[in-house]
Amino acid sequence: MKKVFTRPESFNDIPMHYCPGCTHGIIHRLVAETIDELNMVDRAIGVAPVGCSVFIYNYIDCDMYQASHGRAPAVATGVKRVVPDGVVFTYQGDGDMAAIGTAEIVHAAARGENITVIFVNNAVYAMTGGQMAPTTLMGQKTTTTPHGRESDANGYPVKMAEMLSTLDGSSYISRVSVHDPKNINKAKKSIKKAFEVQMENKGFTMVEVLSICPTNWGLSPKESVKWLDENMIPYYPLGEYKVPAEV
Amino acid sequence: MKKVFTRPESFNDIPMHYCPGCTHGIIHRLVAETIDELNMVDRAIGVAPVGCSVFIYNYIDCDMYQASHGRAPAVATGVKRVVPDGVVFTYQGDGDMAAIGTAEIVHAAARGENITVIFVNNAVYAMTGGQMAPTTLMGQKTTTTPHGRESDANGYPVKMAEMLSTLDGSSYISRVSVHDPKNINKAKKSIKKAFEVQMENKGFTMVEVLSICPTNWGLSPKESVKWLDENMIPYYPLGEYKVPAEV
Amino acid sequence: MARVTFREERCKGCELCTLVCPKGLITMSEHINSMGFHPATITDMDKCNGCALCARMCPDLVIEVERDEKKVV
Amino acid sequence: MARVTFREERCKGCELCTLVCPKGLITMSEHINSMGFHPATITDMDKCNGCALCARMCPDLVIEVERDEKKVV
Amino acid sequence: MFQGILIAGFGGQGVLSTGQLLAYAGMLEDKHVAWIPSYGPEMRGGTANCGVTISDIPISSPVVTEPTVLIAMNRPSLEKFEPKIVQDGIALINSSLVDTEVQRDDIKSVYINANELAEEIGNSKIANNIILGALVEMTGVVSGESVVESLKKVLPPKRHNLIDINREALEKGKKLAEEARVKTAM
Amino acid sequence: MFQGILIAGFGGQGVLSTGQLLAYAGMLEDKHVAWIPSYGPEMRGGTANCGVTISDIPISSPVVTEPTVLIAMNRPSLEKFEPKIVQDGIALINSSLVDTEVQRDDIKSVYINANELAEEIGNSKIANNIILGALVEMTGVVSGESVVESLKKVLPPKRHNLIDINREALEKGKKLAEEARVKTAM
Amino acid sequence: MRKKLSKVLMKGNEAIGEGAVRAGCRYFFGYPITPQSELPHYLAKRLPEENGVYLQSESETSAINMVYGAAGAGSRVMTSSSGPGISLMQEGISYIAGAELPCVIVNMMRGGPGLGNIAPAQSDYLQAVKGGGHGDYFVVCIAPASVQEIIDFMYDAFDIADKYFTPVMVLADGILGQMMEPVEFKENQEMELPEKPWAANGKRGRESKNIINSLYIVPEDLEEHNFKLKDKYSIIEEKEQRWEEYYTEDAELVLTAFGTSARVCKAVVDKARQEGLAVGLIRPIMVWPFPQKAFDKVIHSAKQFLTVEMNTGQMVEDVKLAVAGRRPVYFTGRPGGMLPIANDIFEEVKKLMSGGAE
Amino acid sequence: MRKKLSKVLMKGNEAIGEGAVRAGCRYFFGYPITPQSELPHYLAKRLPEENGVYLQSESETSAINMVYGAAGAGSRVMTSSSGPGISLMQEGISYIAGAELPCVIVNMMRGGPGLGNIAPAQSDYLQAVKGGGHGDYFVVCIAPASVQEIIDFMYDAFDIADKYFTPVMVLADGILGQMMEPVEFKENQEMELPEKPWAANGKRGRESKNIINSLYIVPEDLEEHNFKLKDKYSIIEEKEQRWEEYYTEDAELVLTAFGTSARVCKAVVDKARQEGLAVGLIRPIMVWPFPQKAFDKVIHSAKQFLTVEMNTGQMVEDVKLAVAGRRPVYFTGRPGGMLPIANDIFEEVKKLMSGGAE
Ligand SMILES: Cc1ncc(C[n+]2csc(CCOP(=O)(O)OP(=O)(O)O)c2C)c(N)n1
Ligand SMILES: Cc1ncc(C[n+]2csc(CCOP(=O)(O)OP(=O)(O)O)c2C)c(N)n1
Ligand code: SF4
Ligand code: SF4
Ligand code: SF4
Ligand code: SF4
Repeated sequence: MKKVFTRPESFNDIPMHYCPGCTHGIIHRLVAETIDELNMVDRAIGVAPVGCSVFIYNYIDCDMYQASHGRAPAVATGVKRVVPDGVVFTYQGDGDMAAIGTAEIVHAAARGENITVIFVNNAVYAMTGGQMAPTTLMGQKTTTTPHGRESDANGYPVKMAEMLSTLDGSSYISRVSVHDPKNINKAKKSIKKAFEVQMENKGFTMVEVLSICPTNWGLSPKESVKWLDENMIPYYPLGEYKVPAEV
Repeated sequence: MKKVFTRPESFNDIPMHYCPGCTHGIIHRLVAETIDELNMVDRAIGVAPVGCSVFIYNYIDCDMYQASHGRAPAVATGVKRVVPDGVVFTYQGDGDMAAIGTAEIVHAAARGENITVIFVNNAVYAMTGGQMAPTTLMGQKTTTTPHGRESDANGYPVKMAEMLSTLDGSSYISRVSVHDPKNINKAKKSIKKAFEVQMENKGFTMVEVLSICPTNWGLSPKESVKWLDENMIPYYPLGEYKVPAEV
Repeated sequence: MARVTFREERCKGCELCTLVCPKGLITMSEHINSMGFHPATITDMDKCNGCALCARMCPDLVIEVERDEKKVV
Repeated sequence: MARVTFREERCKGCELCTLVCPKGLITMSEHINSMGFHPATITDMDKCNGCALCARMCPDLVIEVERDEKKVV
Repeated sequence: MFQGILIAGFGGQGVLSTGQLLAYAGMLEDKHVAWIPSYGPEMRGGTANCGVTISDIPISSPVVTEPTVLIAMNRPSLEKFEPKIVQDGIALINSSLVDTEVQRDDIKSVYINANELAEEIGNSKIANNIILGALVEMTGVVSGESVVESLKKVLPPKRHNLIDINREALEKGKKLAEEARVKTAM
Repeated sequence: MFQGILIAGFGGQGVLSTGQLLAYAGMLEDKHVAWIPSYGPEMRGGTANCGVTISDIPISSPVVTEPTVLIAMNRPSLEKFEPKIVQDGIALINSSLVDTEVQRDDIKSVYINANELAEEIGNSKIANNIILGALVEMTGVVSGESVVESLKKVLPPKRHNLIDINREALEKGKKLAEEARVKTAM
Repeated sequence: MRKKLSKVLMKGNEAIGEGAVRAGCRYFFGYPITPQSELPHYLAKRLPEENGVYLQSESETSAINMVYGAAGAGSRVMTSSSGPGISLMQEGISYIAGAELPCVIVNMMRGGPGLGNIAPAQSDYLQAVKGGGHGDYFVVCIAPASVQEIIDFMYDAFDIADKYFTPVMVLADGILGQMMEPVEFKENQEMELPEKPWAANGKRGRESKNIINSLYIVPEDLEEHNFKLKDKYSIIEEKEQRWEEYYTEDAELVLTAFGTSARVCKAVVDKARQEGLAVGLIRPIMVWPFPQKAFDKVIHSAKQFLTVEMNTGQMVEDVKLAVAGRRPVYFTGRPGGMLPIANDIFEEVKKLMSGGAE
Repeated sequence: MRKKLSKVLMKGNEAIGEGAVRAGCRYFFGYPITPQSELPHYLAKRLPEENGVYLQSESETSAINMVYGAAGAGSRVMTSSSGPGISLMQEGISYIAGAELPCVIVNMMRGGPGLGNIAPAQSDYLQAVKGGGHGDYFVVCIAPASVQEIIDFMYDAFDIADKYFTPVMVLADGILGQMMEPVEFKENQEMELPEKPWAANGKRGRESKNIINSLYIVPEDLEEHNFKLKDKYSIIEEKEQRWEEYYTEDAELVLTAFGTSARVCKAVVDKARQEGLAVGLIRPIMVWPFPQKAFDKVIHSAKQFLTVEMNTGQMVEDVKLAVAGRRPVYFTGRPGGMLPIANDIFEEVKKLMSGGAE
């Protein structure tokens, strides 16, 4: 018999610290699969955020940095400028990238920095206990929006893929989800494409991945994938927002 | 005879520190005229940036703050939350707002903060000696792009009006210029509209004003207005980018 | 012919795999593993077609799937 | 009838007003003011129609414009 | 009277709230109390523990580095904290999840298969309170009534229906402790 | 030999580059030199000044707080720095822009209407160098040739056509100083 | 306001929130970080009940600048963070100090440097008391050691901030934020908050406008401002030293510790006294201004000093400055989120008292 | 490389740039600020000539994190700023110290706090040497006093950074950046830069991956890391103290000053010696580690110390710690962008020497 599914080679065989059902694990795996398929584990250099996924540096078997909160794109820029033939990626949550790291991501994109950003949007600050994120949906209850997010107090959710697409330096921008196998496949393709665009030096690439956080959503993992499907996707439409000319 | 043009009442009668021909002076005056016309000098609260226009706090005769570099929207937010019936505005340069202050402006807009931002885009960091700004045009020579801005090294100019318009919290966004009397009139109208929208609590408002910097452009003021017309306007199209429903 | 293997000690009992198996073959065990979770398991291996949807859905790489060569599409 | 007055000591000699006067009435003085600039001045006040474009263009509020009431549009 | 109690296990096992319950009971009895938690970065499944100090006199240091009582809800907790228990201290072990034994013989050890017992009683979430019942019985640090009283304060009104089953759990623990005949005189 | 020279005026008057020229000339003569600028936040039109120290021995402090020579290119500069000049020091005043007089009588003062003279020579930008010529003549801190030599180094080649007119300016200043017969012996 | 409870079991982080609300604070701007998250959670619920504003900013940098705005507008306002976030606030704190605005900043310290970890520590002492930001300024710095003290000191924090126009930092180790202890609240008096005629909240008929500013472009002016600040700091140093003495009257060995370390040291003193050793404790309650007076007071009997911290040695410098070479000063500490253990310190104490140090 | 010039008149800011390039620095990330702008201007031209990278970041926060990335990738890298910008870098500096990465950070100091002004000052001493960021760490801190020293010290700065895996700060007052002095360059040897097998620049066949990190989630691990850092700092304190002595052998009054203040103090010493007064100067070249040894050396003759700074009194604390109560330590300073005036200090000196202090 032939293995039709097994752990990617560049994905270390250690238990992950995530909560049961947390889809960070799936997204990690997709990155590792891409590294395998593009045969670039020797050139890949990853930058971990501060957030639940901070320990990604332990899980993926390439050189890694742990960046300060929100600054992964700046760290990646420093790395890429020194190692122009490296394949440099960041992996960031929505607190990390869409809040404290707004300036860094906007300007990495504006510079057309040749890096790939995997942006995990789970609509909360998970690691610190489920506070409102910039991506939290209207009406969503979090530990800092006990009565649900209201526009008067907290404004409106930020659509990063849409916003970064307005910048001339961004090259490939998409939004995908990993709440079911079909979408996982699409997510994989998009992540791979982003890396390929980077390897052709076509500029800044980002894949926004909708992800669940059962723990802070106060739902079971099964309920969570449903919630994502029914609530997040309508506000955060999936698809490719920007594609370079000939890819 | 009747005075058809004189100093606005809310504009202090002291000499300004700007270079000959610098259009910061014109933009200041338009804000002061608006304050007069809307009869709000008692409610107006301004926030000065760090940049050539830092001393605006001396020139306009309402309560003022001097904010740290780039953080005027955060300061304005603090003020507005405490003084909800105040008419709060920031006045910021392109280094201040489009570089170091990117996160603050994006999130003030995303929150739909009821403030008015006067964003002076002169395509350089003027006060510190003419370095490249995020808004510097491709090919433009500055003290830090001695051979002209190149996309490989420095990426692409940021279009703030366009970018902030993608956010659900922004309400009125326009781009105007002050390089000739016709445009000055339009700029005035737009600034007034922005304040009016704020006073109706309709959310975040911003007017981007194209402005000249003869000193750091290395041109005479006369050459500068021409350069703005011929080079900046094509890249930064003038107009209203976002208008709330019934204004 | 296909085979799914569960690395029981890694399973966190999230049940996502049960959601996606087109044949509804996966259930949660009665017993708990060393982490205190009820691990997933397959009820009727014969019915499994090796589609690997379960494995692709599992966030913790608990599941490996093998399949007869000829069946590969 | 209109009158423009220049507050000479405030003029920085940028010449922007000369650019916008539809009648080309404004020129720069020979002499320098206390800041070391050649201040702007009006050559032929009679021709001035009080449009105030110069004043609106001046970044330093050097210029005040008055006009006969009846001419007000 | 002074007890420094350490309750340790996985995150999600409820060790923190069990400790709070105990501290609350101490406060109701007008004792001096302090509760200090410690946990890893994981939201679920990591290690978590808390120290509860209950004393008749003001508490100098609220930090429980040398517990008089350890409740070990899983194996790593027992391994990590067994050496720190004071002489003649007590180890209460959730044998449902701990398959090893205490090494020291200068402490008293009681094994309770709390998870199975809890499911027997009818709610897997009350495992901790079975062990808490044993602790109360063995140490007398607070009375069983105070614990029940605290439950009323700690649980939101709509969950007061759970009080009875919790009381049952505490009783069960108490009985087990009696049976184990290891009541400390204090 | 030690001179601490302060050159002060509006920004944009070229006081900083005049100071640099002087420092450069000192360096060419293998003297110890230091140049320190000071200016306000304005890019144009604010106040600006620089201190130039030229000495035969290593310079302890390069900061010119008590100048031996002051060049005042505008009125505020004279008002601000006149009191700081050392006894028997020199004040060189650009009388084109300064309409007041020096108050102290323990210093030597020379007035030069540099702007007008410069326009006479044919380039308003060389006003500073007229005054510099006077300074060189009065102090001998460097030779006139060194200043011209420095010009060649400081100006980019394509502007070497300006050297002659600058030389003329320096000569003019020298002559004025001679006429004023206030040459200091040094 | 909530009804008065005789005694409540409360987390330190929540006590900060409740204490602040009772001290008249109605505005909180902050960004989440462990180990202080219960504070924003608490205030997100609590402040709207009092018509106050809880606003989660996009970063700590932004939070401190919102505080600048809200403080300038005349409100009682607070922010809170831990190590990395406090570092990001340094520019803003410097501006607040420069503009002389009152506000309260909480640092619930964790392990550092860098991301470090989320365990309790006292690793930011030097940053807090020596001016982590640029320029000549100090921040008044209160270090509570129990949940009850947190409640009590929040009043003082806001009062001192208003009195001296200065940012006040509440410097606590993560344990204090996380721990629960019973607290009692004072009867809820109507607060009389000070008038703030300097606030920039709209002229509204005022003769002249108010400007909130830290820019003094003319060096002479900034020098004057710096000297004025320095005079203010001297007054604070004179008037606001605060400390607790614990068995110091006859102490030959004086322990010095703040916050949770001081709690542990109290246990050590208890133990030492039981064994007849003349050991005492100076617990700085204010760590800036540092309680110089406490040291001058004990120097007659004290033969040596031992500073105990949850770091690799920071406050010990201030102890040395206070002792000024008159007696030897020793240090022991546990950094990285580890806690000093009473028994270990006691061993150290015994060694020192038997003349066995270093 | 450029052709060797015997002597060049150079601005301090440009000298930093040229010195860095000659020391093998090929990467600069920074954000404009007065009074250091000539440095980025210079490097924007100069680095591309050497196939290096000059990148203007969107902020100082971003700049220091780019430095983190570039340093982690094994390059010699530098950033530069002044007061407010350095404050914004504190979190990043703490991360760099925690991850033990080598880099050079320039602080061209100006007046503070807040926006302060752009005039030269020494207002960030405490921030620089006491750890302005969070957590237990120190930054090696060099304080040049002339343009020639800048050139010479840039080599040392990068070498020390690489040797000890630590950020090194060049701490200068704005005057040093703005002033021009003639400088000589050493013959341009081929630099032998150290190997960096730990760099995270792609595995490329390496057995195991490299991780750049400052997170130690287990307190025991972070404690070990903290102690390891502390040991490193002790070694640096032992080995890298550096100072200049100026007429100290028999000095009864010892001035202490760094940077431009020290230049002014030299003039004071000259004057005093001319008048037969036994005055000397200790000029710390490294301000961290502080030159304790220099003070132990002069203590036999020194009767008193006078610290002179361009601030309201910062380094004076370190002088007091070094003198440890053995002699009185006095302070005089001009903050806000004002310069200490040789004559004023000399008056102070005369007063002190005639026993008239305070
Ligand atoms: C400067 C700084 N501020 C705040 C924190 C605390 N913090 C850690 S993770 C996090 C947010 C994580 O949320 P997100 O980026 O959405 O990732 P997630 O945990 O949801 O995957 C925060 C605020 C920090 N470590 N550093
Ligand atoms: C934190 C910080 N970084 C940098 C500076 C220096 N600085 C002052 S003004 C300025 C840029 C000004 O440019 P811009 O905002 O475009 O305004 P302009 O001067 O062109 O009107 C900078 C970088 C500062 N004061 N504070
Ligand atoms: S808290 Fe949420 S995001 Fe974090 S590991 Fe758990 S489920 Fe995943
Ligand atoms: S430098 Fe430019 S922006 Fe600044 S005052 Fe001068 S012309 Fe205006
Ligand atoms: S491989 Fe496919 S059929 Fe088999 S268990 Fe998994 S999901 Fe079900
Ligand atoms: S998806 Fe994975 S972790 Fe979740 S229950 Fe299935 S096998 Fe277990």
